[in-house]
Amino acid sequence: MSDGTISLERLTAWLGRFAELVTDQRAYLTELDSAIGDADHGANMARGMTAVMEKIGAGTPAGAADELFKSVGMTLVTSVGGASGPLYGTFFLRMGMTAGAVPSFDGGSLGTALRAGLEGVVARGKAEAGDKTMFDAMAPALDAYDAAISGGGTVQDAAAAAFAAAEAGRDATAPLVARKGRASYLGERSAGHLDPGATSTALLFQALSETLSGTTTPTGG
Amino acid sequence: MSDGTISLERLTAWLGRFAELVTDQRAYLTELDSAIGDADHGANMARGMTAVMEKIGAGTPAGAADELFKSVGMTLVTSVGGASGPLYGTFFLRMGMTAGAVPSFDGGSLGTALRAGLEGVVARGKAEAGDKTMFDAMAPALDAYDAAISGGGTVQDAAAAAFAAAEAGRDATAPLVARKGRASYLGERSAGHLDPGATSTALLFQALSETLSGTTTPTGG
Amino acid sequence: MKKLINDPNNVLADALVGVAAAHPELKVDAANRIIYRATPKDKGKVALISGGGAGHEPLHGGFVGFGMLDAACNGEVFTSPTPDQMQEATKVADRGAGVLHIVKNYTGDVMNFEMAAELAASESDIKVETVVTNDDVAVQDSTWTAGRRGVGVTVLLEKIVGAAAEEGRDLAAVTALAKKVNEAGRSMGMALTSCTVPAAGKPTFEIGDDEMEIGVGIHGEPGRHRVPIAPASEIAKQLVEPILADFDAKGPAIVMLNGLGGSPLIELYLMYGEVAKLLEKGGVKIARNLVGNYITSLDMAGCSVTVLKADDELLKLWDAPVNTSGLRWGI
Amino acid sequence: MKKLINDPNNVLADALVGVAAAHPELKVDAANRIIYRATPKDKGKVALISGGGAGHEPLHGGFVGFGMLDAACNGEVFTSPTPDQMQEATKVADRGAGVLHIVKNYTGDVMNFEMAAELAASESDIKVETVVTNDDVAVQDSTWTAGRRGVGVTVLLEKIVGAAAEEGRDLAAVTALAKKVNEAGRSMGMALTSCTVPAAGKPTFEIGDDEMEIGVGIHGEPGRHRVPIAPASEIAKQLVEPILADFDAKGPAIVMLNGLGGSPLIELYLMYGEVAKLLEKGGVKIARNLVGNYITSLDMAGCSVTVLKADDELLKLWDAPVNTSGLRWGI
Ligand SMILES: Nc1ncnc2c1ncn2[C@@H]1O[C@H](COP(=O)(O)OP(=O)(O)O)[C@@H](O)[C@H]1O
Ligand SMILES: Nc1ncnc2c1ncn2[C@@H]1O[C@H](COP(=O)(O)OP(=O)(O)O)[C@@H](O)[C@H]1O
Ligand SMILES: [Mg+2]
Ligand SMILES: [Mg+2]
Ligand SMILES: [Mg+2]
Ligand SMILES: [Mg+2]
Repeated sequence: MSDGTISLERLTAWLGRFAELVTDQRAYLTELDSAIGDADHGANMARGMTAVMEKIGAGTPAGAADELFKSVGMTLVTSVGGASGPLYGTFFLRMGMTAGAVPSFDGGSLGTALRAGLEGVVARGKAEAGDKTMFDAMAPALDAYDAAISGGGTVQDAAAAAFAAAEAGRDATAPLVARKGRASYLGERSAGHLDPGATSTALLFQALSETLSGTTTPTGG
Repeated sequence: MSDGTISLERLTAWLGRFAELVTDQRAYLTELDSAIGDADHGANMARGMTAVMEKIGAGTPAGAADELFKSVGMTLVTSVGGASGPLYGTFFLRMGMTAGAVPSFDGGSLGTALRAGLEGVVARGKAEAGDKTMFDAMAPALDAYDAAISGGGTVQDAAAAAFAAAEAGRDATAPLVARKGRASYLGERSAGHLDPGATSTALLFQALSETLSGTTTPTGG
Repeated sequence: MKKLINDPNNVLADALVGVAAAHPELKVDAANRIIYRATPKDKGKVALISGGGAGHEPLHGGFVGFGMLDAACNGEVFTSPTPDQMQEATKVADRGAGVLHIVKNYTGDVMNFEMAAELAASESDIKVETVVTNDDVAVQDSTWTAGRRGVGVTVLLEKIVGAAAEEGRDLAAVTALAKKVNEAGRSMGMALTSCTVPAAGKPTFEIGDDEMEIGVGIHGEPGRHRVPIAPASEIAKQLVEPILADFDAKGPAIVMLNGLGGSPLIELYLMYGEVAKLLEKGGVKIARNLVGNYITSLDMAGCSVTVLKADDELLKLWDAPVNTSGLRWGI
Repeated sequence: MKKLINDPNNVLADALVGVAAAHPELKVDAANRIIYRATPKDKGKVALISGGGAGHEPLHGGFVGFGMLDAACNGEVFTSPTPDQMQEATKVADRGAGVLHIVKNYTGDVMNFEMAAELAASESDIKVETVVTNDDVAVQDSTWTAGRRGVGVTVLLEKIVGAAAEEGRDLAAVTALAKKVNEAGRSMGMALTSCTVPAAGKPTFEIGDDEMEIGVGIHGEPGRHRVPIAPASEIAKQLVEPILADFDAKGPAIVMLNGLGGSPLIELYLMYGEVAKLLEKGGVKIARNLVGNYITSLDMAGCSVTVLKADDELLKLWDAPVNTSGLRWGI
């Protein structure tokens, strides 16, 4: 079985790739938010992740995972605002709180941290499955991740599965009538549109999968 | 030669026809005023002449020309506003003041009254030839009218000549750079557009010609 | 997109430069995007802060001053400000008697203000209370939504509760009054056009020349339904009826006919005439009124109606002196 | 055309119904389309009246009240009122010390006010003086034009001269002051969009998404030239430079950044920041300022800048109490 160590550099690369993706798709995310929200999700995510990369790029790199993710979370909380700021912010803050002062993750500890992040999102936003929020991409992604790991899969398999599940969850938000966030004001009119936050969450797992699949995982006896 | 008596009824018919014409061409007059003014000349003229026809239609008809035209002028002054209100209002007021308490006009006295009206417009607005105003249709119209009368023409001939000259004068305003009224604010940009007031003045003489040509003029030895 | 701006992503920061230049009576903390009184209120009085995304001007910065807010936090256009800004504003505003956070009911605003209150509790000993406004009858208040939006009543609440704070009432009393005002108010809005978020660069929604949106909020989101454009008298019906259907509005009230930013004052007065007629018919006795742009949605053409049932206490507080750039009288 | 109106030909009358409903402190004479103070000023004081076409709100009706106008005459949209209205307003306003007519320099306004003054002279013994404002530097003041348009300075003049009248200065002194104010003021405006005259039903001029008009007035007339749309900092240059080139503006001044009706307040503050920077660079010491919609052009998006050189006398009169729906302080 692979040891699948995920170094801080690799985790930083994940964040960097997520920053790239939300910046590239900024207009698309705002487009989605125009249909059922207030046309700022793209700007919010791009502003937030740009601030994050500036923050963790500056000064001495974080010595441990808890430090890294707490500063990511705090930066999002203080630079984004809106609904996505506290939610993504809390996601990374909780990841950091759970991670402990470790120099790296393995498949299991990454899963534990991600799960804590999801719980933070739920604690903050009270979203349930089918409310048409980022939860609907995030929860299935983590279930798929855990299943892959406990099935003996590599972190690459797990991340790929999470990404696939996140995209499926994102697509499944289209027919839903929103029950949380701005989109809920539209009632029936919110159906027929992808949820912007679920879409940015799919990008988060796309970034994870792409970054980890770049890892070479030595196999040993 | 024809006696060419122009009764009060006929004069009232002239005003009625003018009211019809400005109402029919209201949108066109406003269109012209949009290009070099403030998009209200059609509304102003239609409002004013509608008020005029209500006024002279109501109560006992005027017993003499002075009474008729003074009330037309006053009604325009008090119902139109803008530049065209005082100008057309003064035009008819002066016609009334000059007319005297006569029961009808002939070609000569009508010409005298119209000339007094033009002088009123000049006294009020200080327009000169080529300023790109209603003056540029009115002045040539009256010159043509007087020439026809002094050449022994009928009032019908004179009115037809006035109408033709008014239209020529109106068309000649197109290339002019305005020196009076709102259009003057545009400087060179005012060139290439017909003047709205010159256009409504051409309608005034169209109405006169059409109404008078309706008269049967008995010829006698 | 046609706007009087520089970089579309820098609109708030650039606008705050103008606010600072225009209002010596206000202080602008550019780093924290906070507007606060140059001369704070007396020690021992409760402070009021509010905040929200930009694009609703004069709300909230235009209501900072004697008799209304002590500080306002500004987020990016239509984006709630962040907890650190709110915490900073709380510290700046506090005069030792605690701070009321006035929050419009939007998920983002509520979550960020929650985090700010948590920060205040953990990092300082400033007493913080919160009132969440939710007066928009266009939204069904059910577990199926994020609840009603906070709109017009927020303006009236900031004025009335601000007056109570100047009187020296304590935090509990000020908070209770704020909740009472919120419960006594209802609003309904409509739009003739979309607005254009600068960073988005185009109208948030497409709408035909012969259509209008009924039941819009203040963030350019589409309303509850789209209908053919109608005369002002009919539009007034579509705004007033849902309000009167939602609560018993009979009796004295403060009524606001609010413009959403792109509708000229002559139209707002015309609408007020129609709305006042219908409200009086419905038994509302209009004791005070406001007509103008008070809580806007960038350049959106349209308007909203707010009806606040007002007893003598509220009217007395309404009439009390206020000195802000957005509302000023008695001073 | 998307407007909050009923019959497009009845906008003024319908709007006056709303004004009457909203402002118990004002009287509205619907027949004569006059707005005047419910409580007239003291006998023996000079009265100020103004008037003009509708579509410039709050000008002029919004400036009727203590410290500013005594009465305002309303014409149809963009159409000067008529002499009989002005004569009626003159009678209503006169308190025995004479009446100053404040007239914006447009051919129609000037001619109608002239006829009104003639009426007053012939039909009454009310002393009438007239000041004609002409502050728009976009128009060359030459025998080749009807002269400069009266725009922003009209607002500042009504405030300052209104204060002098409340002080009890006589008609000659009030008139002289009015002329002094007009001569000390300059304005320049620009438009991002046309406006739509209700009775016309469509925009007065067509303009591309990437174009703007520089040197517009307040009647939707095209400006002096059309240029590519530019950032606020560049627009500010195009407004400020012609003003500074037209007169020596160095020294203390009152500056107004005025919205034309369709531009939201956040953009006006942003523009004010840019304009203030350039003016200060040009030696103007901004002693007082106004930012907002004060003299508008229906729903036109755009703004204008007015610079009024102000000595201590003008500043003192500017700061004097004023109590109107459009401007209120010190009261
Ligand atoms: N209560 C909630 N729980 C989880 N996610 C939420 C909640 N409310 C909103 N969201 C997510 O936030 C997204 C909107 O984010 P954004 O547009 O940046 O903030 P705002 O709605 O304040 O403008 C939505 O698409 C949704 O996925
Ligand atoms: N000084 C003047 N002398 C004669 N005619 C004038 C003068 N100024 C303007 N006009 C006429 O008035 C017309 C505009 O009338 P109208 O649009 O009704 O009034 P306003 O210009 O006040 O909107 C112009 O087309 C022009 O013919
Ligand atoms: Mg959003
Ligand atoms: Mg005109
Ligand atoms: Mg938002
Ligand atoms: Mg006009």
